[in-house]
Amino acid sequence: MKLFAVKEQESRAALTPVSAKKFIDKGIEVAIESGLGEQSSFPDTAYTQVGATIQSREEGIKIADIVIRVLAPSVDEVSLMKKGAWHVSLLNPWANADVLAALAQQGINAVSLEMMPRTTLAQKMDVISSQANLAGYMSVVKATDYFSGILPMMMTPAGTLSPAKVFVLGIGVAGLQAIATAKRLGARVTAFDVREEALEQAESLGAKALRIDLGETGSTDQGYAKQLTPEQIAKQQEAQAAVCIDSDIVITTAKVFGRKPPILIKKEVVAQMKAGSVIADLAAEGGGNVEGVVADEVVTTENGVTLLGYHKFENFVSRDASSMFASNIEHFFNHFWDKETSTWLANTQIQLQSEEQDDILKGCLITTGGAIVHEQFKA
Amino acid sequence: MKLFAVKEQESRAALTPVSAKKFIDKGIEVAIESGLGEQSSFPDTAYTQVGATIQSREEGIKIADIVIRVLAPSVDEVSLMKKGAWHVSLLNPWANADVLAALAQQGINAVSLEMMPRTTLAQKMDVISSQANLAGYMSVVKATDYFSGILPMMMTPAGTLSPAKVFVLGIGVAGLQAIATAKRLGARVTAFDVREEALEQAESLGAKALRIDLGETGSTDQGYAKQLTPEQIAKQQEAQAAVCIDSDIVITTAKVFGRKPPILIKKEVVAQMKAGSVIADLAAEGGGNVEGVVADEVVTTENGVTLLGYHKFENFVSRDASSMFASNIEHFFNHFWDKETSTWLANTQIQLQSEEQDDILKGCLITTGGAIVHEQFKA
Amino acid sequence: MNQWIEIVYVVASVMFILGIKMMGNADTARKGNLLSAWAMLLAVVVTLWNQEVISFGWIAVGIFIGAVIGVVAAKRVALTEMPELVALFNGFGGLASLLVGWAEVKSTGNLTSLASISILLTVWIGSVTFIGSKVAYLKLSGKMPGRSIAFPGMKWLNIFIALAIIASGVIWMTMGIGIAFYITLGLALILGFLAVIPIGGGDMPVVISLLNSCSGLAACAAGFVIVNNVLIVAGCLVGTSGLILTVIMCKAMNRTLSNVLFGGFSVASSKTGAIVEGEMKGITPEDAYYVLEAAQQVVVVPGYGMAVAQAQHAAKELGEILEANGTEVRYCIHPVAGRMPGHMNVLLAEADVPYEQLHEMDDVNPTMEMVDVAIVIGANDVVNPSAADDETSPIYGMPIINTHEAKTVFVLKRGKGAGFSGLENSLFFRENTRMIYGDAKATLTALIAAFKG
Amino acid sequence: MNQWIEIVYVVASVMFILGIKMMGNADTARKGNLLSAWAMLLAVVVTLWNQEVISFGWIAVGIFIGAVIGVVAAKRVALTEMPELVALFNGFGGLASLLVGWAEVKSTGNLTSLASISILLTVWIGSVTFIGSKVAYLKLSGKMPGRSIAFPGMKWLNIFIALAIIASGVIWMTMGIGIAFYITLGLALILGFLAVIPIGGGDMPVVISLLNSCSGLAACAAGFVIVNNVLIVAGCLVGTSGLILTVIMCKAMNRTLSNVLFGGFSVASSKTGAIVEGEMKGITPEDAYYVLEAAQQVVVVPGYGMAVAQAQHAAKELGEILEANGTEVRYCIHPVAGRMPGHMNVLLAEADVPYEQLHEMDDVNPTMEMVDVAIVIGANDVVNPSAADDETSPIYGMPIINTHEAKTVFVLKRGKGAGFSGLENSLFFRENTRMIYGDAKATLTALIAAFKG
Amino acid sequence: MSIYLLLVFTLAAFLGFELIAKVPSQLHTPLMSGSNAISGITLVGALFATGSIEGWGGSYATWLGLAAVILATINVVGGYLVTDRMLGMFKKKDS
Amino acid sequence: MSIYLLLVFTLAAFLGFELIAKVPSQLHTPLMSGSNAISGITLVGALFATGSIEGWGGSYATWLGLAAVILATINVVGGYLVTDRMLGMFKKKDS
Ligand SMILES: NC(=O)c1ccc[n+]([C@@H]2O[C@H](COP(=O)([O-])OP(=O)(O)OC[C@H]3O[C@@H](n4cnc5c(N)ncnc54)[C@H](OP(=O)(O)O)[C@@H]3O)[C@@H](O)[C@H]2O)c1
Ligand SMILES: NC(=O)c1ccc[n+]([C@@H]2O[C@H](COP(=O)([O-])OP(=O)(O)OC[C@H]3O[C@@H](n4cnc5c(N)ncnc54)[C@H](OP(=O)(O)O)[C@@H]3O)[C@@H](O)[C@H]2O)c1
Ligand SMILES: NC(=O)c1ccc[n+]([C@@H]2O[C@H](COP(=O)([O-])OP(=O)(O)OC[C@H]3O[C@@H](n4cnc5c(N)ncnc54)[C@H](O)[C@@H]3O)[C@@H](O)[C@H]2O)c1
Ligand SMILES: NC(=O)c1ccc[n+]([C@@H]2O[C@H](COP(=O)([O-])OP(=O)(O)OC[C@H]3O[C@@H](n4cnc5c(N)ncnc54)[C@H](O)[C@@H]3O)[C@@H](O)[C@H]2O)c1
Repeated sequence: MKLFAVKEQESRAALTPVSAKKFIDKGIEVAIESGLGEQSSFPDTAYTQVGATIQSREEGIKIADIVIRVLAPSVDEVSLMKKGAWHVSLLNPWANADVLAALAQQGINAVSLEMMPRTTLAQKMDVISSQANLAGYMSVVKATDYFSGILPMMMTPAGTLSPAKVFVLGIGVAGLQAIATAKRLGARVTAFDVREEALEQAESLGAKALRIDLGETGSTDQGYAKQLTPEQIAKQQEAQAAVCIDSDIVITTAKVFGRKPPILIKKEVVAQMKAGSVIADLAAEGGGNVEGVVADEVVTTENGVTLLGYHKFENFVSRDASSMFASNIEHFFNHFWDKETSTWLANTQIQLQSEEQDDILKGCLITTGGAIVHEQFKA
Repeated sequence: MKLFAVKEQESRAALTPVSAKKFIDKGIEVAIESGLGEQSSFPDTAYTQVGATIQSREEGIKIADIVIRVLAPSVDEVSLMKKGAWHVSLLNPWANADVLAALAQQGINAVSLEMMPRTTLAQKMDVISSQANLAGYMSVVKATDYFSGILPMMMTPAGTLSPAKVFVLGIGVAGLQAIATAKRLGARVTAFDVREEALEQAESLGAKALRIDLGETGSTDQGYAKQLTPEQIAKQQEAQAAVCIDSDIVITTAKVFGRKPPILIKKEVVAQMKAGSVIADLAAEGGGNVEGVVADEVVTTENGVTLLGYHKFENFVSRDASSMFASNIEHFFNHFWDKETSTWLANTQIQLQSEEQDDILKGCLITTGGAIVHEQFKA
Repeated sequence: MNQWIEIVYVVASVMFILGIKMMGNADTARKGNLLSAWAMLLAVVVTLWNQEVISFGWIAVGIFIGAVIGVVAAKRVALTEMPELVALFNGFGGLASLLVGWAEVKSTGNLTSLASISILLTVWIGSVTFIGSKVAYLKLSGKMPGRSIAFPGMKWLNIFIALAIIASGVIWMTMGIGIAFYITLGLALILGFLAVIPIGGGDMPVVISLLNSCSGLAACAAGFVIVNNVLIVAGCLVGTSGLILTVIMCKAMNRTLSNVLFGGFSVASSKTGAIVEGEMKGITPEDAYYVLEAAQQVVVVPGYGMAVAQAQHAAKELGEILEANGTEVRYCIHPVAGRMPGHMNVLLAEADVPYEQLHEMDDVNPTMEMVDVAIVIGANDVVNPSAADDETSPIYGMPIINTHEAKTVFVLKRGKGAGFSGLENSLFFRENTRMIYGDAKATLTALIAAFKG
Repeated sequence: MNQWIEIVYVVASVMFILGIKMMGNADTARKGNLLSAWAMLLAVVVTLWNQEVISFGWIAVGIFIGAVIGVVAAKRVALTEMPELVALFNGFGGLASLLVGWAEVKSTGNLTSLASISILLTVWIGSVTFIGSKVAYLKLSGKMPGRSIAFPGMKWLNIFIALAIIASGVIWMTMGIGIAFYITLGLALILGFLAVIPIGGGDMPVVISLLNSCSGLAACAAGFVIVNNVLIVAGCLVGTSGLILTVIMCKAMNRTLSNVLFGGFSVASSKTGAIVEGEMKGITPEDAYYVLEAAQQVVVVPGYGMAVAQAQHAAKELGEILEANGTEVRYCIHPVAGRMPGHMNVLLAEADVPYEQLHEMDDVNPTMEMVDVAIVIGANDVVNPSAADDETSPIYGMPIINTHEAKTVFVLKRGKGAGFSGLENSLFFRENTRMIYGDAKATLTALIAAFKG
Repeated sequence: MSIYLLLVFTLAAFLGFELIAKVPSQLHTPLMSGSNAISGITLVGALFATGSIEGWGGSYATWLGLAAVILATINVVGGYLVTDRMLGMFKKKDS
Repeated sequence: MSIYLLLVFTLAAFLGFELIAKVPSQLHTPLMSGSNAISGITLVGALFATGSIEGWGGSYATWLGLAAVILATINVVGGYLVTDRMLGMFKKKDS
């Protein structure tokens, strides 16, 4: 069995020397595109040392039984693949209908990692979680860097600096890690989420939870948040605005699965914030939770507020982000690995009736046998 | 009495609205150069609101009894000043002989803030300490930002990330704050200093102290470190090299008062460090503790180590740095302020015999009565 | 003259009191033992001055023989055999009391009813102590099988014998029929035997402690027989403090006294091995303290509940106290514990738990059977054995921390709340699991308080 | 018949024991008091069955009068006057014992020597208790000046009277001269008066507690007089537990018993006011506990020593315990404490001390006189009063935290080490300062242990 | 006989010492007051003194006894009531 | 008389309960062993039984007493020695 890891246009890699070795130890032939780990502190030599070979992208894709990478492939790349081969990566399936079609057409078994079910068992394969975690950490580091003051309290001979106030909006995995990191640095953290249990989770990290009575809300059975009604949003924004204006650093993380993220902070609110304060928007990619944020850019408003719209905060810690991503993929692979026979059972799994299929595979398999099979994306 | 604050070519200001108000409340006329606090999140309006006026630089310097600023003035600016006026700022007296001469010639009472004695009593006027403190904090934030991994330990479904290893060289004020900040972020911190008591201080913040037997060392009676012998340096560097190579982030802070900072980390050592690791050199301005560091630049070595040579890390937290700087100057002023008569006694103080003079003034007054009076800089 | 003897007895009693008190503290224990030895010497010597004691020949012989045997046995015994030696000595003490009572019967013609009752108690308690200790000795030294020996109907037989003992005692007392005395004595011996054989070897230390308490009571009863204060005081002190000690020892084994004493019967009657599903058994922090105090190896498993309770500082403190007590403490962190990756790390780092004490699941699991106590602080899913043994469970296949393999598991949670995945947790129903209900922080604080008490 | 009375006495004694034990715990105190009241009723009622008690008329009258007065006084008294009422009651108890002893002298012709000694003890202790309590009552209620009243030579006078008391007692006992009995009684009353008047009003609670212990002993002595167990047991229990309580109360005031009792004399003889330089006075964590336990307001002042000892977690925990005990705790941080700006903030944040509890020097200093205890944890220069009052000091003019103005200061440090600036610290020599030597973390842990004990 | 009294005294003394360990400071006054009431046990002695002579007539000893009964009763009744009041307030304050 | 014995017994029982509070688990065995030695106080009783008849001759009771003396002495002497040995080791282990 042959595995090929494609070099990405961004700083993360889907395979690290450590995970490569684990595949190789199972008897898999591993090949990588040259420069795969360059930006995440893993030189090619580190891979070859553990027994991986270097191949051109084209060649690698052609002969591989499993292609792994971080982002979705191009349609051209899909067309190079063997029929019946596996493709494991993030696919952004809501935006990449053409790629899904190509994958189906080519007869590829394509796994979309963002569709990984949010169950306890699947957690070790869940890249959305593992990357959001790092993004949450890094959002605070970046905001701290841009902030014109310090986070911790200091009672010094030259006067007392009060702790910075940090406001975290959206307490998913990223929000939690943002809370933890800001707390560590000594900030006073307030957090908000529409889900009641998320507020408790914020408190479990020592943050103050902002409780706004919004009436009925909820999350999908996958653990992702539902979209709110307009009235709810208005009510929520009013309460948030007050906290925002009082804060030095604001972190927003509210993505809604497969849709445009809600606007949580309006221009007017940003305009009332103090000079030198910072907003990091982790949803900037999809349009942002903050009005005025520009994806992948750092903008400073007239009143001196810095808006961080980085696409993927996790890319700033590329080494660890890659390690986690690669480890998630490896766990996914292991899930179907039969130790006794040293065979990969995923191929047999997909032959099964839907009811008998593994829940995890059912959740994230998009195309197989020449068709799009995932409920959500079936045409 | 008139006080004028000059806008600097850097992001800090020597006067903040808060400190301006305190001067004004004492009956001092305060004027500022327009844009004084622009880069440290204090707009001009904030100053005028508390009663300060805006004046051009030239005009302001001409009429002021006290000129305050962050850095040394130019010779031209000195020539504008009133005879007998005070000039309070950092002067970098070792490098600015011409400015000292000009100050003396013009008959200015020039105070060099870097010469503030390191006594308990003078601590609230000590800008070197207050700024080093912020620099130490910021050096860790910057290094964390550039580091390709995360600092804290995380045991996650996708594997365990061990805590990053941080090595702090030179445990002065900046080094201590760097230790504290890195510890807060969850790193494992090792620290080294030639002074034994500094090692105990590092331990008091939870760091591991690297103890190398160097024989006789010491510090001047002012609390600054003495220069080491060549053998001592060799021995020390050997032991440090091992720790450096093992570290993810290295912070060096060893300045020696008035001299070129010692080289603590050689090129060969940097070359052996891991890709993705970061060195922040707080002594870069004077030449650096690390070979290869470029003042005010970020360079990445061939083996992927990032060297941060920022001139002044504290400038990244300009708001708080300015607040502290201004507060230090204000405390200096208050030290000579007689509440009952509402007069400033510094002018009477300088008339006194050396023995009777205030220790603090004696320590930091460089020129007065048309001559350079400070022992260290007398021609 | 006799007045002074009595005063010396009072002094000896005080010394015994102080001696026992001192023996409860590690720093003074040895001195306390010495003090009580001096008290004994004093009591014995002064007794020889008593006018009733008129001949010293046999006494000298007896003391000589006893002392030689005692010294030799005590000096020779190997470290590992000390417990059985103590059992043996204890049996001798019980037998001696029995004999004193018996001798009183023989030497005194007309017994008051108080004396008669006292004699009966002395004989009964003495017999049980003697035989019980003897059996304990045999079991411990391996001369008799250590396992529980029992047969159906044993319980009823015991009850019958107990009634018979009382009956024959009453007959002897009221009607003065001599043979009844020997019958009651014999039956008491048999009862002592039957009471101890069903108890397993592992529980013997507790049994010895209880028998020790009994031998104290026997001495006390003998004191009533010969109307002697020092016997009453010293015997009674040993009787009650021994009882307390027995209870404490039971607690340290996470057992109750009745469980130890009568557990053997039930095992004998219902042989249906492995426990599958039971009930959740609660325990108080105070009782849990005794178990922890005696533990050599402890593993702490934190979970989301620790975070909710913000109990990390308390957890760290308990860990420190245990370490100071000589226990090895490890924190075992499950990768999905909490609600975000690294949740537990953040908290434990905040509480300053040393990096070296944090362990991954895979390091700890293989050693779990050696662990005396696993303390599960607000974790649930990550210690759910269904993940390992119940194929129908939605988390089947997830590696868990095998706390259920530890000798004892303490689970700290507020109530019967489920974990994130909403599953019932079979760990909570296991035989070796004890629930400590309440907010984790409050519970830990109570445990710490128990240690510092 | 009498046998059963004695048994009831034993039961009553047991109830007293349990009652006192329960009164030592806040949860059971009220029940304990009730239990002991029942015991008293039992003892009194059963006494009336005694064959020696043959006439009930006067008894009924006496009990009626006493009960009415007692009920009315207890119901009417204002909250603030309770302590003096207790003193008054206590005096009555002492007087009653005295009278019992006296009555025995009158009613019994031939006294055994034990009885005589017991009577003398009853009379002596009873007199001192009575008069002492009376004086305490008068002082507390303001009917007599609360301050210490003393005159030179008082000590010698007291010693002389004490000897005279013993002498006259011995004369009465050995020669049976009736007048000597009244002399010894009268002298005892005088001595009681002289012993209590030099004690200041603030120390009265301790004195009352001690006198309470005495009245117990008086009752106990009366028990020896009339050979009655329940008097001996109950009286002795009150005597000893009251003594312990007195010692505890002294500790809570950071005083010793002899200091309270005899302090008055020395003040009278040496009137050289304000203490300038004294000695550094150590205190154990256990004794410090009693003071902290009774404190309403505590300020914690951390310094570099806390950092060195890494005692921040322990400091936080002590704070929490104090708060749980109803004490208000504030942390006061001096701007230059530690070795870097914000050193204390880093540590206290690590230990999770809430932001709201951190105070700046300027906020705390004005309220310092209201503070019961200032705990200085490894700080030195920042609490050195020389900065405020010694112009020659190199740190003269630096604002400090005015811990020396607090009622009591505890300084936690390892030894006599100086601070950063190398200066001697006059705080350590002040009258209201106590040093708790040892590593700050160990000391704090010991304090915490004392609380949890 | 007297030896028994001594022994009883000794044991009771030890018990007294052991019983009171660490009493919270709020309980100091109630405990003192409560044990003060117990010390009124001398009432039992007073009963003997008063009741040992028949009828209403009374000797010197009876009068002493009567005074003792009155005083001891005040101590007992008042003592228990005051203690109970104190402890009652204490409860309220806490909850 | 018997009442006194009862009272003494009761007080001693309470004392016994109060004395042993929280004993560290390492001390369980020594404490048990040490108090076992104390229970050999029955030796005093045995002395009475053995020594109450003059000379070397002996009644039934004397023989019983003699046996009791031997056994109780073993218990006392052996008990104290073993306890001391245990506590001695304990010390060493600790330091
Ligand atoms: N790590 C992650 O990234 C992540 C993210 C999302 C979800 N998850 C999931 O979360 C679960 C983690 O497992 P876990 O064992 O840590 O937690 P858990 O299974 O959720 O169990 C937490 C337990 O703590 C108890 N508890 C709550 N508050 C408490 C308090 N104040 N004091 C004492 N006990 C308290 C609860 O029982 P009572 O209510 O009876 O007290 C509950 O049974 C896994 O299923 C995992 O998949 C993990
Ligand atoms: N904050 C800053 O930025 C900064 C920077 C440099 C210097 N300073 C100077 O440092 C001083 C700070 O004052 P401070 O009151 O915090 O500290 P300090 O005056 O230096 O006193 C510290 C005290 O802690 C005690 N100590 C040390 N280790 C201990 C331990 N393990 N357990 C208990 N006690 C211990 C020492 O006494 P023993 O040895 O007897 O135990 C010593 O007296 C000021 O003079 C200030 O000017 C401050
Ligand atoms: N079962 C598992 O093992 C597992 C693994 C990972 C995550 N999860 C759970 O899944 C959930 C979602 O995590 P995520 O990080 O992917 O979330 P996400 O990225 O989908 O959303 C981030 C957060 O934003 C919140 N949000 C959405 N709209 C908002 C609005 N208008 N205002 C404020 N907040 C808003 C959401 O409630 C969510 O908490 C969490 O509860 C997490 O604990 C479970
Ligand atoms: N009295 C006061 O209140 C006060 C105020 C501020 C600072 N201080 C003290 O002054 C001292 C110096 O502080 P600073 O921050 O200005 O120091 P600095 O900037 O002069 O030097 C930084 C540190 O580098 C160390 N160093 C020098 N050469 C070195 C070498 N070759 N290798 C390793 N380390 C080397 C020095 O010992 C010093 O600790 C500290 O002890 C500080 O606590 C005292």
